Amino acid sequence: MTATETGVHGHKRRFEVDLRTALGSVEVPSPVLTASGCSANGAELEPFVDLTAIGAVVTKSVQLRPRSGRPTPRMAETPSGMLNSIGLQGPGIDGLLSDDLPWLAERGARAFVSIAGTRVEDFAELAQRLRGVPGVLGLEVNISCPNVESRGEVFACDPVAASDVVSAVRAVADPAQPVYAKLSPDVTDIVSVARAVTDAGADGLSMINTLLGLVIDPDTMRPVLGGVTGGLSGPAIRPVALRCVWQVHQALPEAPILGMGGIRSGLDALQFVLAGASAVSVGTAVFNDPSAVARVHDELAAALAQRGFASLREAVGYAHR
Amino acid sequence: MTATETGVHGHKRRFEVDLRTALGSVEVPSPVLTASGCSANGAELEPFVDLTAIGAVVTKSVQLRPRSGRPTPRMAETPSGMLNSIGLQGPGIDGLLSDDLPWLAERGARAFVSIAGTRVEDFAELAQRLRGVPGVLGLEVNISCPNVESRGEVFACDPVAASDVVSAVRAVADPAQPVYAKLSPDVTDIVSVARAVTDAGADGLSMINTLLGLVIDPDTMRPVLGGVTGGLSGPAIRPVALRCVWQVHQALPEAPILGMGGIRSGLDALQFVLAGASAVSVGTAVFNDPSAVARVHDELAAALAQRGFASLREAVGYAHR
Amino acid sequence: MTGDPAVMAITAALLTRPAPRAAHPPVQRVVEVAGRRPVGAYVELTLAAPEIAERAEPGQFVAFAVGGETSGLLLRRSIAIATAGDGEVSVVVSAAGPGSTWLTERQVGDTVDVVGPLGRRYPMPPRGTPALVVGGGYGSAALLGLTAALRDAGSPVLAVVGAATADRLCSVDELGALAEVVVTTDDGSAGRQGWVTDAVATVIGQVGVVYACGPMGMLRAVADAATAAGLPSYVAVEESMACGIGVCMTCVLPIVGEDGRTRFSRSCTEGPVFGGDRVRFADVGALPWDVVGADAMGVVAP
Amino acid sequence: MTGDPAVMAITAALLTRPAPRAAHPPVQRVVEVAGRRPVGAYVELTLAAPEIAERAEPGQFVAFAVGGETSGLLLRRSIAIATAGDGEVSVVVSAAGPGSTWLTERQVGDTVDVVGPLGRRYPMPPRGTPALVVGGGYGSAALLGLTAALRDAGSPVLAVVGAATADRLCSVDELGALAEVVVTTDDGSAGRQGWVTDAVATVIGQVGVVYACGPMGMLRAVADAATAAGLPSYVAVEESMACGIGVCMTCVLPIVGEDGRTRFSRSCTEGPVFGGDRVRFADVGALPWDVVGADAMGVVAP
Ligand SMILES: Cc1cc2nc3c(=O)[nH]c(=O)nc-3n(C[C@H](O)[C@H](O)[C@H](O)COP(=O)(O)OP(=O)(O)OC[C@H]3O[C@@H](n4cnc5c(N)ncnc54)[C@H](O)[C@@H]3O)c2cc1C
Ligand SMILES: Cc1cc2nc3c(=O)[nH]c(=O)nc-3n(C[C@H](O)[C@H](O)[C@H](O)COP(=O)(O)OP(=O)(O)OC[C@H]3O[C@@H](n4cnc5c(N)ncnc54)[C@H](O)[C@@H]3O)c2cc1C
Ligand SMILES: Cc1cc2nc3c(=O)[nH]c(=O)nc-3n(C[C@H](O)[C@H](O)[C@H](O)COP(=O)(O)O)c2cc1C
Ligand SMILES: Cc1cc2nc3c(=O)[nH]c(=O)nc-3n(C[C@H](O)[C@H](O)[C@H](O)COP(=O)(O)O)c2cc1C
Ligand code: FES
Ligand code: FES
Repeated sequence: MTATETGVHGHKRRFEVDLRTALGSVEVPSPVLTASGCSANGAELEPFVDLTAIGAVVTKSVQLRPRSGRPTPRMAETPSGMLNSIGLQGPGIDGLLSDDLPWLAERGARAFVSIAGTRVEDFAELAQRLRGVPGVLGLEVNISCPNVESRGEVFACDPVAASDVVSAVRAVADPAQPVYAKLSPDVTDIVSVARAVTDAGADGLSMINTLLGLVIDPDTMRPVLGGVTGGLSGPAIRPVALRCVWQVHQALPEAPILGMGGIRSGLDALQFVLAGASAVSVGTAVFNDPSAVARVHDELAAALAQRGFASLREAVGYAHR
Repeated sequence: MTATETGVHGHKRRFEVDLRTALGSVEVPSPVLTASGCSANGAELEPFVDLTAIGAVVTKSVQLRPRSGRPTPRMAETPSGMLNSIGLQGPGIDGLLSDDLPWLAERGARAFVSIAGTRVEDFAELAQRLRGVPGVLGLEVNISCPNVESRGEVFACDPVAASDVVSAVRAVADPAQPVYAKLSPDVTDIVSVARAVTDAGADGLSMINTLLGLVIDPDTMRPVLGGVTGGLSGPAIRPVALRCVWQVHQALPEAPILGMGGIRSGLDALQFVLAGASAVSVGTAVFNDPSAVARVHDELAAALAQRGFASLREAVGYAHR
Repeated sequence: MTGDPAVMAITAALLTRPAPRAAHPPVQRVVEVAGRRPVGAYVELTLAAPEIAERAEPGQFVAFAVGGETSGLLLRRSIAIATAGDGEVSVVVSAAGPGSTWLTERQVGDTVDVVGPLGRRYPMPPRGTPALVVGGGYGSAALLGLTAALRDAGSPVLAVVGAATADRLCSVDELGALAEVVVTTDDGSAGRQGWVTDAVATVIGQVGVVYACGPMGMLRAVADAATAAGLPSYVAVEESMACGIGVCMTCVLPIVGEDGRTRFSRSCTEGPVFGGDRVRFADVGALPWDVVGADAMGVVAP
Repeated sequence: MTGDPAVMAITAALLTRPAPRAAHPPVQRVVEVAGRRPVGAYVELTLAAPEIAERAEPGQFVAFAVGGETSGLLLRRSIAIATAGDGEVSVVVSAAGPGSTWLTERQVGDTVDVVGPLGRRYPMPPRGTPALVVGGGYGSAALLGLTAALRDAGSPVLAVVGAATADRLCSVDELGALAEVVVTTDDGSAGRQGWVTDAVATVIGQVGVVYACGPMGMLRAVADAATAAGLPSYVAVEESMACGIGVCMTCVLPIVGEDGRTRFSRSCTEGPVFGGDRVRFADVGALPWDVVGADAMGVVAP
């Protein structure tokens, strides 16, 4: 029962909206998180955002070994968006465990650790290594990676490969750590992938990852990115992301969704919540506004209050009713 | 052999670039066309564009019967793009044959007629009706329509359904009229669809149609569009469109491509040409600039000249070399 | 027009004819802002746009590109023409969202990219017919050209101008120079307290034709009052438009045609002026079964 | 730093230390343009930004949001700080593409959203060390703060300032007040005809440290010349940046670290100032096998 139905819709409320939400079974004080790869491992945001007040820092996808990432150029600006091809540069799980996660834990910031790999066992090993690590609230499984055992087809594009990864991770991961599968929009039927990974034990769904795109440099007359294609993100893709969240919430209303894709303001976040997301990640918008994650939290709180919601939970999926 | 290789790259050339291209086997004086549904059936552009100078008017997808289209609201503006859900409003094939096509033919404008249906036979009947019609240069088969015989799955999302439509159309269409299949980007593997339809006899590929998207109105807290989801178009989707053209040209270098998706300037069109398109359609940009189709032609000509190309043909697919 | 007697009967029941096509095609120009003036809650912009000014007819509109060179707003904003003459066109803009707010921030000397004049004009009544013009909010501005034309054609004009509050009234003085004006505000902050429709009811008996511009709810009430009084009415609608030039089909309304059949008609090129008795206001946003082509959408007659 | 003797040997071969972290974290502010002045082909903007001015150190930069409220340009534009003091920060902007063009169009009184100061500063040499500063194009502006600091620290400063043409020179007079300046232009339209590197070769024997800011090709030539002369050099690079604050990893260059190993280091937070002998210029845009983590990308040692 929402406050709307009790008649306060459209009136400013004096009391605070309850913004608490949960990622799987773990409660967090804010539904607004960073997005993997868009806030590094958190430290750089400290001048701009109170890291303990946001839902969690979703860390850059980590693999087993340190990775250099791809050669530059790694990005191209596009209308209301950008293309990136970083190639998952990072310190590897050892570096994350020894440096980044302790740094976050010391400050009391929650980490939602994104893991990536090119074979099922990689993901499982990463989940194993992250068991019981202080401050690690849960895992986001980035299955938008090429599967070396299947001619490089991306795990997230095949319901079977995607669910293989998720069940392997869920089997070894810390039972206290919820496992979210991060879905790619570049599929004919995202609902079938969502269904497969929830059947495989995913505690929630992160959606969406970037869309595959390309930009050609009119001067060099070659693709701008070293990696030829790259991932499209930012407000440009927001309607696609919202459609994915809508479709999946419609089909699987019980599956918690961490929504993302072009969120820049509280009203953008509200759209994701109304479509069915119980939490959201702010990614590319951080590049435009380093304090975006905190600002979106505040704006979302105000937007919910204005609409007469007493809590975030009441608003989740409201547009379907 | 390009002019670049002969050393004039980067220098302004005094002579004109040869912009002629072909749609299938039919030669046209310009590679810049309208996009289906974005210039109605041409007449409204007359104050702004010389319809005989552009490649062709790609008409609004026509079905057998007149259609009212969907209830309003039918559009939502999005960052650097828009969502539409028109529902193929139109006069039906009788109206097109009696009014619109004769109007275009009288003026000497070329029509590339987009046809749509909900069963294979509809498409075939439309192709049959368009045989030998004066001014009809060819057919674009809009397979981004729900297939009533397959629980509403969109033809373009299934290689088999897509090729069924194309082979039925090719079988009955006027042999002098090239048949282009218009592909949807909302698939896991666009190359497999492209391959299926070319195997089925498509003389070329139009790509891309809109991406499925959704916008929620923060005031009503419901989807903006009457049809809930809609098609995302405009510069926002350009990187996705370019990636599709790139992938398909890479896999099927002999298949002529009519490229589209967010083209707004001559340099945008150039990117599509370099990626492999031998002609382009300008869609949503017309809403921003009614003379966009003619302007893009001029800008593309200048851009090719600046880069030392003597003809459009030399530039097609150049970024792959 | 068909000779079918059933259709003739329906047509005969309507008091209006569809607005005629504009005499001149639109042009697209980059023009300079020659004047800028806040009017209450709105901003009036005057554009140095001779080619648009000389073509414009009362009831037509222009469409502005918004946001400048790097804009992420792709669609033009449609704005009714208030006055046109002496090489200039004026418009009155309300800062509603990002696009119209950007417009209201333009300064004298800035340039804007504008297409116009667009759409169809208000049809004129027989010479000398007493006329009522009804404006809501910034909609009153769009009646200026019409009121002047009516006066020139010998029609005495009564104007009812309303808004929610005094600062959202518009063009009252300019209309006052051409017509007898009644002002209403919802909150009584200017003129009579109440809705324009209340004022309309008291004066409608004195006129032979009614014109309106303003929010859809007001247009509907005015059109209904006119039709009930047996008077023809013409309303300029405001429907969300992607292109403004007739190519996209986003701006349709269910409109009864000359043949008596309802079609989804484009408010940009077949409107924005429609016969008040031809707009099926109750069906806006719906798909009634008797709209031409509804059957192909799977809607069946009840 | 590791004690591995092999690594020590490599490190010892380098003449520079990595630039230290900035003393103060950046802030994000909406600030007013307090001054605007065309300088040749560029525009100098002065911002009323006390919190940035008081934190800024020579070599740092700021990042501007561009295009205004409705902008389709999402990414900030990084611009080097020219001068900082008295509550103001100045920058020199070249209108290259849509974002920088928008910046050059800002007028006094307009507001801009800016984040800074960002990145690391030019390290100072031992007190009194004679220094050479080399600027190319608008890059010369970024040397103003450094040159003043060197002077304050007792270093005599020689400046070589070059550009393609006279109108693309920058900050010549300001540098002239602090240092002995040699000007070069490619076309001879001002100063000596030729490249800055020609002028550098003639004076490098007189200094103990070299600093540079300008296009990558020039930085490489200057760094190579310094290293060949056995001098430490520090260059401020300009690499395409999506965030400017260290969170996106788009701006990396192959940089030799203190441990002698090459990493893809972020030019926004680990730069933009790098030791000239630490930047592997020849490998920019490539993925050499010996970059840390290249093995995991499938690159194998030859
Ligand atoms: C024929 C016509 C004449 C008009 N005349 C005037 C006028 O004289 N003065 C004035 O201030 N406004 C007028 N409007 C309304 C004006 O076009 C909208 O207020 C404006 O487009 C809102 O844009 P926005 O960016 O501020 O708002 P947003 O809400 O951001 O707009 C988003 C999208 O919705 C459309 N939209 C939003 N509100 C409206 C609306 N009320 N009507 C139509 N489309 C809308 C916009 O065009 C845009 O495409 C007129 C509209 C039409 C169709
Ligand atoms: C640390 C640093 C300091 C700089 N200092 C200055 C300065 O003092 N004055 C000045 O005029 N310019 C400076 N630049 C370059 C300036 O950031 C770019 O010229 C500007 O971003 C170009 O943007 P645009 O929109 O005009 O061009 P576009 O070509 O449209 O830019 C598209 C994208 O590419 C990036 N980009 C394009 N050119 C460059 C470039 N040369 N360097 C880095 N990124 C680029 C843009 O940031 C943007 O994300 C600096 C860049 C960096 C990294
Ligand atoms: C520069 C960049 C790097 C990214 N890196 C990762 C990553 O390492 N792992 C991942 O799951 N997603 C990654 N993403 C995707 C984002 O987490 C997010 O899903 C996507 O960008 C859409 O959200 P946005 O539009 O808010 O950015 C990256 C995105 C960007 C722009
Ligand atoms: C309002 C609107 C209507 C459209 N109608 C059709 C249509 O009837 N048939 C079709 O094949 N594509 C249709 N499209 C898709 C365009 O033809 C084009 O494929 C797509 O918009 C991408 O190009 P753009 O970004 O240049 O608009 C429509 C697009 C828009 C915006
Ligand atoms: S607004 Fe495009 S047809 Fe009317
Ligand atoms: S620009 Fe984002 S990390 Fe350097």
